[in-house]
Amino acid sequence: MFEFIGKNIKRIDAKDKVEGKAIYPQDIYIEGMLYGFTVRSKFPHAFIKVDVSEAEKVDGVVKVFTYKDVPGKNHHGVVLKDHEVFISKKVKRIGDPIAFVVAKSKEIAEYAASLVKVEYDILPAVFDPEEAMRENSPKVHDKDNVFYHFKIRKGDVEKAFKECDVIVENVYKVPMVDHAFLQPEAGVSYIDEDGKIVVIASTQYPHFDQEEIAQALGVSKDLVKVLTPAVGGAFGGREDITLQIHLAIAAFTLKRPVKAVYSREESFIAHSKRHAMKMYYKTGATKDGKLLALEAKIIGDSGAYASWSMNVLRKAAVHATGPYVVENVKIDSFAVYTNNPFTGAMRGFGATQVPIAYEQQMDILARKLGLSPIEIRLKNCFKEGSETATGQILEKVALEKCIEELKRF
Amino acid sequence: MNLKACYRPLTLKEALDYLEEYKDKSKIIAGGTDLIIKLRKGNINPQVLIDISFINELKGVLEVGEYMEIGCGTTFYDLASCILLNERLKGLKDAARSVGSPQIRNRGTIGGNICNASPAADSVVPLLALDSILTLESKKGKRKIYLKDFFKDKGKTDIRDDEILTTIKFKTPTKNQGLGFYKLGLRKSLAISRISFSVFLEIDDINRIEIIRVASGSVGKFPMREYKIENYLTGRILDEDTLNTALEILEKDIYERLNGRNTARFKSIAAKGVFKKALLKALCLAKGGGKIED
Amino acid sequence: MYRRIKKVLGGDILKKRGKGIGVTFYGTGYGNGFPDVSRAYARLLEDGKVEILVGATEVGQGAKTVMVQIASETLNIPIEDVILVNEDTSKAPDAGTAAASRQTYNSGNAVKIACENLKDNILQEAKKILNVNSKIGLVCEKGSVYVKTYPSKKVSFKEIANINNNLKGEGVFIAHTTQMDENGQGAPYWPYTFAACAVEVEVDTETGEVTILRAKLVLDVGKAVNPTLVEGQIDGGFAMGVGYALMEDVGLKDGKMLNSSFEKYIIPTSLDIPNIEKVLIEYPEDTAPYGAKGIGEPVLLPVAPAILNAIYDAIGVRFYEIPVTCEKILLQLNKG
Amino acid sequence: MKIELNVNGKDYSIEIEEHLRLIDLLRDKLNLTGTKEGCGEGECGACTVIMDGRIVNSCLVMAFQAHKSKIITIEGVEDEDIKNAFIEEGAVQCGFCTPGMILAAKSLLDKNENPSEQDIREAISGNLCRCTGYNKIVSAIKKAAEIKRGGRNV
Repeated sequence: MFEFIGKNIKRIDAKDKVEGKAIYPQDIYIEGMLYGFTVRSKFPHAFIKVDVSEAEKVDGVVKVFTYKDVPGKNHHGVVLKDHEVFISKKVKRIGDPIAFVVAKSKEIAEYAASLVKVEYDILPAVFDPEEAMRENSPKVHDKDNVFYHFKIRKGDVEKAFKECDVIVENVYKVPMVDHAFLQPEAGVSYIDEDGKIVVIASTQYPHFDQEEIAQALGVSKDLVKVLTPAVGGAFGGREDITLQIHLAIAAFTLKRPVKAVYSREESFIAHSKRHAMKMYYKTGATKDGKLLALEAKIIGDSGAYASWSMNVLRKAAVHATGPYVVENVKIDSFAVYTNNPFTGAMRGFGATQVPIAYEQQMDILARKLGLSPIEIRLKNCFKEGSETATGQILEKVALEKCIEELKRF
Repeated sequence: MNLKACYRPLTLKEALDYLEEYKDKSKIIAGGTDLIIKLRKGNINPQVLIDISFINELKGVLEVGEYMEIGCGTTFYDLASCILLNERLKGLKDAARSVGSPQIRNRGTIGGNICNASPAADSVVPLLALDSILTLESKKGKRKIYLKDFFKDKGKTDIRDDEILTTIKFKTPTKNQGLGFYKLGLRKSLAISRISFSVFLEIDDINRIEIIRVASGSVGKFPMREYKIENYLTGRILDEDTLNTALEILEKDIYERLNGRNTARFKSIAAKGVFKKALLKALCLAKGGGKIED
Repeated sequence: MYRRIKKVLGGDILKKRGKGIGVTFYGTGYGNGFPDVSRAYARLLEDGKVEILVGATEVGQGAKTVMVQIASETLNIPIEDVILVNEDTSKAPDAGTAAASRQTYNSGNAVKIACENLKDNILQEAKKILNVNSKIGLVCEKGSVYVKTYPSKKVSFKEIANINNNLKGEGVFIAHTTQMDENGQGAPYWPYTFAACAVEVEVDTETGEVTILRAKLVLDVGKAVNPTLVEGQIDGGFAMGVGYALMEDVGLKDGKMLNSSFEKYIIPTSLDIPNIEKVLIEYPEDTAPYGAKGIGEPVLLPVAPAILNAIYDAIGVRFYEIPVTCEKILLQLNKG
Repeated sequence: MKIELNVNGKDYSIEIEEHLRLIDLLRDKLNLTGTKEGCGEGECGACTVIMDGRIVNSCLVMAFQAHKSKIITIEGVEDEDIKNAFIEEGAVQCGFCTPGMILAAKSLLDKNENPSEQDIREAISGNLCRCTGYNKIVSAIKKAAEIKRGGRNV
């Protein structure tokens, strides 16, 4: 028996939260701090030229940062370093950060941002991943837009489909959606008494941010300290860097505290999205309802940057059969660059999209076979010792129990 | 934002003085639930705000003879909970209750909803079905205008820049009459109307429609009366065939109105369902002695 | 007559009800052999309390509370005696990201190991202080160590800390997964968490409106560290699933998001969500801290498909594209 | 311009800029940062405060409009029953919507000591929450009402 495990211990952060005392980054005010506002791309694909001179003349503007002002590496990214801190030559999506205006007040910063001149030399853009897969499509990163292809091959699907009594084939589509956490991104950066660059931000992974900030500043990791006060929801949307590096560069360069708070709209534009996917599914079963073969092609729209796309499309493929034993499986998943908003982690991470397909396939099959939705699932579901599509042997599987529970609904 | 001054007049006279002085340089603010968003987005850029939310004479509901008169500064919350408005006016209360959220209903006013002239203005639709009359006042005097004639285009009304909408009035429904409202939103609260209908109905003992006024929201540039269906139904006995013909008329009319827009087909179909629900409510109120038996 | 008109006008007969289920699984962690490492330190403080340093972010999911419960359990000390430090990269060690439903499992394991190591060091010190010949007969309870067969022979954590102020424990946990081969064969994730969901919906065939009438969600949790927190995840995941199935889409047009505000990007409100019957199936996972698996993402996965299957059951229309808005429903019902 | 108002029982006479909203006044000038800004357009309710007895979105009230008003923010909520119920029922996750939720709950319970579940859901229907799915917030408010009634059913 446990003393503390399994007990409804009151959340230890709840008291501060119900009293309004929990501190989120936007709640931090430091005497003499400056405010930053981000200038973002208005076009999805274009070469740019930036002129900040008018903005810098505005009374109260301290400095306008562009790629030229990045002390270290002008890049970041959770897997591939394909994001630029500030765009140097080419914007690849609407919302790409171009400049960061730092001023004495947020109103001045926002006003001056409107005076940053960006000249766009518009390029042909691509928004549909399947179009982006074609050879002659516009290239988002000057290379093949398909940057990840993951395969699962198990058994012999061609042969198995011939043995199926029922085959169901459909195409499913899911859109990009947003985490819509309630707290828009906000952060404060300053240099502390030990000379460390402190970044206070709502993030899911402070140690990774620390590394990325240090790289962009060109300093050792130990010189950067990331503090994570209360975080107002994340759901994967705070995996990628948004304002952390901008703030750190500004504070590091100006030696003054700098704060930035995104509006809801900027929050939508700045962070990743859940992958839109197109899922081609073909599922076959015998007349007694046993799944024999499954073939799926899953195309994920990565948008302008890779973020976690490889991992997301891999997870989608691994979960593409659903929690069912299928001996013959052929799955291909692709991550494709487009000039759409970039997609990354969001609750479920690829395993959220595929059930829209595989669970509807199960119901369609059940109906054709005259089985109830519960029956067909119990017949095929993973059990102790089952083998997954990747050949993994499962132990400790409580799935049957879960499904049985649904009989009492 | 380019605001130079904000005023809080306590009387209508005072407010009209400010308005006379600043005219198009100023904007009237009451609840502010729409105006502040426009201000911050830069859609409007007044130098002066005249806040009429402190003027008591513009708030509340009055019974004046056979009319009900609503002050433009009456909030949706006050409207929804007003005991002077009888059950036959449930459609108006339902509309007020369907606006935004409790927070919005506590601030937003009926006058603001009308003057914004948004196609999706929830409370305007039942007021149209009630054939309401607006009173507009300026330093020069008062004038009256039917609500149905008030809207000129999306976001545009007949109000002059020295005028304030002061009251909205309509005849109190009586025996055999009822007002229904239904709104189709994308969720059950904080919903912007995809489409809404209100029906004012007077029906006699043999189900002959004596009077019917139908108004719609979100199927045109502004909330409007649906005359075609009104004309068809007036004087007819409400039975299955009549209803089906009426629905066909409505569907066709709305489809033509929205032709070219990608929502045309959806809205013309949805309009039938939403109209029927509003009609059913109006019918229940008219027939059920002012009560809806849910 | 009146009644017949009412019937013509519809009402409840035009509302169709249907039930649907969704069953899903989810593999925890980065996976595919990627070094998925969580680190934690435990330290005995001067006042006898224990400091846990772990860089697991509290994003609202309850990581702080869960880490403290695991530490309390392992050291058998009250919740108040655990001081958690997770907000500062210069103090707390890297515990990986607060994602992939990995904190309870991965960092929970790291905290548990750190506390076990600290406990071992505390017992070692207590052995000396109490002058006994082995740690074996010693019991850790409520911030003290005593001899099981002779309980009055006892020393508190505070007294131990005053004698040795350098008692620590480190915990490192690396999730075991393999990299898959060119045929996608291997053991890419561990553990897997299962979930099953049933919903009943009502579809208004005249307006296309969908109402979720009731729902049930069954979750394989391994062991619930804190059932209230698990239930909170279920409720939240359910709501997100409702949004995914029925409402949400950023609305892309030529790379531009049309729905980049809360006015246009619609998420469920309190009136869109029913109460949910929740069933937690406890079947402890051997490699997990006290058997507890990650559940933050698994709770979401079966919800949207269950709703889609319920809509089909209600109106006989299959939707291959989400979100299933009133518009899509009406157009499908009026096809041809 | 100058306005006078009472916030959490304290009188203020304060010089403000015309363009200031009530939320800016509370957060930037009075340091009452418990009031959160989630969207700036009245769609999320995170900025909810009680103004003269009714909940409003403080992002949709101009500061000058709050002249002579009585404002209660989360810092001024003395009602421990509601706060405790939120903690005990698990109604708090990320916490960003929590202050607004508590003010909506307080406003409801101030008027209705025995609200139905529907009343409660209506009362918080202007407050978005992305974490909790609302159910535990609803049960917390139900529980707070019970405690206030001393377990009585009215």
